[in-house]
Amino acid sequence: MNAQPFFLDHLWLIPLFPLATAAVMLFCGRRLSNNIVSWLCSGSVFLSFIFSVGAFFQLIAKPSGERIATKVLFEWIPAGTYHLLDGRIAKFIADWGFQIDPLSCVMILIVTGVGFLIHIYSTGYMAHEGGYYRFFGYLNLFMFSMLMLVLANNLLLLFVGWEGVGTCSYLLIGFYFHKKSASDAGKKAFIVNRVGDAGFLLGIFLTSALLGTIRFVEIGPALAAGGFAIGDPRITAIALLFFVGATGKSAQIPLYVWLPDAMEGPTPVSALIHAATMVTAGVYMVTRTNAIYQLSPKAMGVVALTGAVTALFAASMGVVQNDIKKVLAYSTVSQLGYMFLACGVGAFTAGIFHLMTHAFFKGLLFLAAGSVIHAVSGEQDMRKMGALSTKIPVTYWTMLIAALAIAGIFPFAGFISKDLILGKAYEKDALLWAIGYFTAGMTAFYMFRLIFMTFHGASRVDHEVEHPIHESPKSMLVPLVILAVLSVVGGWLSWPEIFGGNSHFIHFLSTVVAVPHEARMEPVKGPSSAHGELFLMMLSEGLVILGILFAWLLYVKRTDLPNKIAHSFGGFYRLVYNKYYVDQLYDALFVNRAKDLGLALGAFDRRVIDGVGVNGAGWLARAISKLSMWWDTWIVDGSVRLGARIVWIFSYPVRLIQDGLVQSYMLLIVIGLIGFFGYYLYMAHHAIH
Amino acid sequence: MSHLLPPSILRLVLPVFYAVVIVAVLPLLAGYIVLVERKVMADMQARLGPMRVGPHGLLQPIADAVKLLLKEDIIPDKADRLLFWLAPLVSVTMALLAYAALPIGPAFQIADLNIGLLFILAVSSLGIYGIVLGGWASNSHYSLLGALRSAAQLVSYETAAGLGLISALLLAGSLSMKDIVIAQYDQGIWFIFYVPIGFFIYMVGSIAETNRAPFDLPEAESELVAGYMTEYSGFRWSLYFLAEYANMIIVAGIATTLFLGGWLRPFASSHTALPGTSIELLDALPSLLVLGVALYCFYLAPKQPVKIQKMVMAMAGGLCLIIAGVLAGALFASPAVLQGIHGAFWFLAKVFTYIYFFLWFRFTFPRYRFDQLMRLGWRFLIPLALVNLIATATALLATREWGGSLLLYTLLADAVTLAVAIFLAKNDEVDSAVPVMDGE
Amino acid sequence: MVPVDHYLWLSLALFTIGVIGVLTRRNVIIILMSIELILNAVNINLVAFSHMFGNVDGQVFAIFIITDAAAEAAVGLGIILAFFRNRETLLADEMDMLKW
Amino acid sequence: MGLNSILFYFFAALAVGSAILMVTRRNVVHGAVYLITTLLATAGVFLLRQAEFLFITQVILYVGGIMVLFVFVIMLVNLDVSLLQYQFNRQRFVAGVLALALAAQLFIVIKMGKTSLFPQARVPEVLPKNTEAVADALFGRFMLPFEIASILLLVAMIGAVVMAKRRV
Repeated sequence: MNAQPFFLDHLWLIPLFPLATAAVMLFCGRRLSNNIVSWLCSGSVFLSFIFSVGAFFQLIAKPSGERIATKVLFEWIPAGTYHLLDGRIAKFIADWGFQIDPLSCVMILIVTGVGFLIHIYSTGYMAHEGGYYRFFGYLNLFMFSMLMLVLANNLLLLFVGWEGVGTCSYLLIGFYFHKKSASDAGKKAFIVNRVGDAGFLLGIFLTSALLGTIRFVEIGPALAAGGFAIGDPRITAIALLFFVGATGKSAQIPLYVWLPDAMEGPTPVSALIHAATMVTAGVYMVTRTNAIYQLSPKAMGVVALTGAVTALFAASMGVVQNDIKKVLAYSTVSQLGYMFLACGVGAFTAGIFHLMTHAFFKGLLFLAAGSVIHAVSGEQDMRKMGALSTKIPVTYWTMLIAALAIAGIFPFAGFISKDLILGKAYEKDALLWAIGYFTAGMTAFYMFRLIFMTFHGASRVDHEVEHPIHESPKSMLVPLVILAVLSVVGGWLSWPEIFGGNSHFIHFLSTVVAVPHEARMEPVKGPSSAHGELFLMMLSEGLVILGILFAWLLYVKRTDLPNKIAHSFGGFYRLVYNKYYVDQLYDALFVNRAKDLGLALGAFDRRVIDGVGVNGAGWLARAISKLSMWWDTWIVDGSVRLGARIVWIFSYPVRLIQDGLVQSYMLLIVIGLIGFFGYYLYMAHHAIH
Repeated sequence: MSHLLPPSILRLVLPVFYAVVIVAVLPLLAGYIVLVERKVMADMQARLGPMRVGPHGLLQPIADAVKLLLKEDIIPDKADRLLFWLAPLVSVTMALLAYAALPIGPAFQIADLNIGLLFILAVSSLGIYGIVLGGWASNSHYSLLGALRSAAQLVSYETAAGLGLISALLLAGSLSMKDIVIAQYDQGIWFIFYVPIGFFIYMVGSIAETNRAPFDLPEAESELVAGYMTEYSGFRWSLYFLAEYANMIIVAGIATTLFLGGWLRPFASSHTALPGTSIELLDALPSLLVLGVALYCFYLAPKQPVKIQKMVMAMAGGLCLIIAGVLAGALFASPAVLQGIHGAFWFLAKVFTYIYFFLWFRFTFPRYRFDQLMRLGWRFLIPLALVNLIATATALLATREWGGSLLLYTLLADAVTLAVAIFLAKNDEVDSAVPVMDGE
Repeated sequence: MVPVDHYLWLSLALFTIGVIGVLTRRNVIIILMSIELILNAVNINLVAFSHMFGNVDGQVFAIFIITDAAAEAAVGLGIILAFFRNRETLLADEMDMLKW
Repeated sequence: MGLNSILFYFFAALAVGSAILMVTRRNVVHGAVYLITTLLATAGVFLLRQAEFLFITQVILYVGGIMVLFVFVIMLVNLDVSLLQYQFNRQRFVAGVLALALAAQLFIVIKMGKTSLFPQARVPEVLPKNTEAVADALFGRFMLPFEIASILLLVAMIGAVVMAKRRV
């Protein structure tokens, strides 16, 4: 361990850079000029990026067997020994340690890389916003937490990062805190995440109580040593608890409700936190602990089902949204669903791969959407857009590429990752595949609905914002272009075998996925033949293109159709349009109940505690003090005043002399002098005679 | 003269003679300084100035004096007669008294006190009473305000000016004016080159002490009609006037003695006779200068419009010719005489140069506001003077301890002082409670 | 050659006058000036004796006394100014708040 | 009776006379003027005793500084009503008597001392150059008192500023 190459040995620097600048920003950022702020923050993130790249190369320089490096800074919580559930004695140690392996490596590359691009973008996007330094301070704080999360070498430290990103997401959603909806959204995100985090924390406790360790590297061996059978209920419990946390952080059913509201935050934040990085933390975490999941098929099933349903569900809601960012938000949810589907069917690497590509094109989508909003001066409603393709060409083309990518058109990144997942899903279970397949079609439909409503057709832009429409500054366009390129070629990292590729990426990651002993492996369906795979691809391509054409028909050719359809399916449309009334349901079920509880407690506090306890005591104290007051006034003070009076009487003659007149004092002095001289003269007289 | 009378008598007679000369010449001098002032002002304002009385107004001062003496002498009732009468006398007496210790030449000095400088300072500081009492006695608000301002201003700037002088005193190592000049002769350099900043401070201070523009607030005609002189007229007024100009000459004299080498001519300590003769070029210079003036007068004489003016101009020329003759004659007399006469010439030349600067400032700078004045005095000049003093003392000590050229050390000291000056000028904030009470 | 005691007479006279002034005048400023007078009387003594003993210590003390006089005058007059601003009077026997 | 004596008695008479006037004048400004006269006369006396430096100090500091301050303040606070008030306070008679008594005692003291207390010490005809001598004494043996006096002045200055400020 101690003979690590430079970058691997200095892992801890990667999160340190953003932390440092964040501290600078939050402590004395107010006095810095926007220029300095931009340079500092972007610079620090860029440094982290350089270090990450360095770490990456030094990592793949190693033979694929031991591609893992750990750097422990210090022992963080040495909590001593305790009894495990099965009575064994274990020593609880949570050290402040960093661990890098292909998984973390991919994550930090995504985080720092995309993060850097988004920083650049933000310098342009936030240029005219107040609280510039505050924004970047939070952003860098987020970078720090996210890097801690992905670099942590134990669950507890990961949890620190987990909470950190939660906090930053809260701060950044509520960035325009003077807007009520924004602060509410922030609070909502925070609270909903609390639910998930509670689950996650319980999971951690259970893990340490069951396995006696929380270090990732030791979890696998501990499982093996513990000799847990597949489907062991305790393992399932841990896995499910973890997954509760994951649903909270990465917005899965039932805890997805906060993500759409989170769009109140500035667009770069939506891009970085709520599309590219933070919301994928759940996926990362599940993958990170896949050793546990693989021991519990039930949990895997739950994960897969939740993912698939979420994907479909969210996609259906995305179809009817009119707010450009809301559409993207729901699409994010649905894509995250894909990732969990992948994890659920055991294709963790495919999940991570989709995570990466998704980071590219969804980040791009958000940034492009931000650029559009920027262009039409803050308008977010797609019904007030249209025919922008010629006015802001760069944004248009980049966004089009992103849309193609997410829809999964052939050589784009989205196609490859998504079809990887669908293929695995098909191997596992046809139903899951069907859901994912259908969702892919809907994805294509609503993405191109977005594209067409925004860029094509007749212009529905308001008049006052009509003519100032302009392309965004360079600082915003450059990241767009870079991300566009990435979302084209990003997928080629793991070019499928059937096209003569050899999926490097998958192999690179595969060392992370613990391979259960063959004995325990449950038999999977035979590997689908190349033809089968190709056939699946054709099928999905066909559906995707169909979706695109449908969108074209509805929103370019016959723009009157959508309303007709909406009317004909009135009830269902309203149901979907109101997001299945999930928010109202939650309000009725939890929020209002919580309020009632609070009111009841408040009443109790007022009536019982204040009324009887405090006021009673107060009354008692008053009574006693009255008594002592009387004593003080008449007895104690009385005696004092008596003494004072006596002194006053006796001091009267002295006061006669002290009349406050300077000159009478001087007269007294003179009298004294005369006395002295008289005395001395008398003595001298005697001395002489 | 020395061989006419026995020295014992001479010791008594000569000072009286000098005193008489000074008292006799001073009013004339003052009058002509006024003429020069008006001429310079006119020139700077592209005018001609007095031209009527005498050629180029040469006789203007006499006319003014006559006018002043013939004007009615008014004493406002409700005025405090005793003090009203006393004040101008105090003013002018103190002004004249100061001349007692001023060495106009190596011999031309009434009394060479060994505390001469202090004496002059003391006496000229007594001059305040003339102004203050006069302002109070005339029982008028303008006068009182002028007097108060004057008192505050003088007390404040005496401190700065005195500190400025001390830097030169350190170099001379004596309080006697004569010894100071001789010290400059021995060291072969005027002290202004050692302590330029001290000179600057003293110059500003002296302008303020003589109530000249830009520090002429006590008699700021735009604010207080004529300050403490408002109620005065005729002869008493002219006494004040005389005192003011006498004071100008005094401060100029002090500056000349301490900083500009007194009666010494430039390069006094380097003697190189002209080839063939025993005359030095620089000694010949004065007579040539005056001769030039004389010739110019003769050249102008015929151009005058009126006959009388022709005559007067010619007489002026003749006067200059005589002076030139005397100066030239001194070249061949005994060195003592030469020193005496030329010393007087150089001394007066320097004094008038200094006074010319006064005039120049007056016509160049706008008047200060009172709080600005006080701030300049207390927050800039006095600290600067203190720093300058310490720096100079350090330089002297350094030369005494480690040897080396004093000039070098003093240059260093001046650099330091300059830095401090810049610092002071920079952080001199606007609010200023006028610190009158600590006049000590 | 004036004998020393004449200086003492002089200083005694000035001292007495000063004391009378201090004790009897109502105007605070006059009182202060009388004090200055007393200090002066002392100075005369010092100078006389210093000359008598032929060393300058007495004069040095006199200088110190003058310094004290300066300080006293500055502070005293400052107090008088402040008092005058508040009470509009200069009479010593109206300044009698400092009692009991 | 040489020139010195004449000058001395002249100065003494001037000093005493103007001192009496100073104490008795109704008008404060006149009082100040008479005090100045007294001080100048005293300075003359100093000069007669070869104390030139003290003489000049007296003139510059006392007359040129302190008294200017007095006059200044008098003009600031001058009240015409003060001319109409009683100039002497209630205790004036007893005070005068006591002061004279004190004077009488001192008189006796000097009379007694004249013979016994201080012998007519030898007066060195050639005194050291006064200024240098004073300087040596001041910066030599009396260094510490000198510094203390300077601190006293500083304190007095600050105190005066604080006192005279419009709002403290």
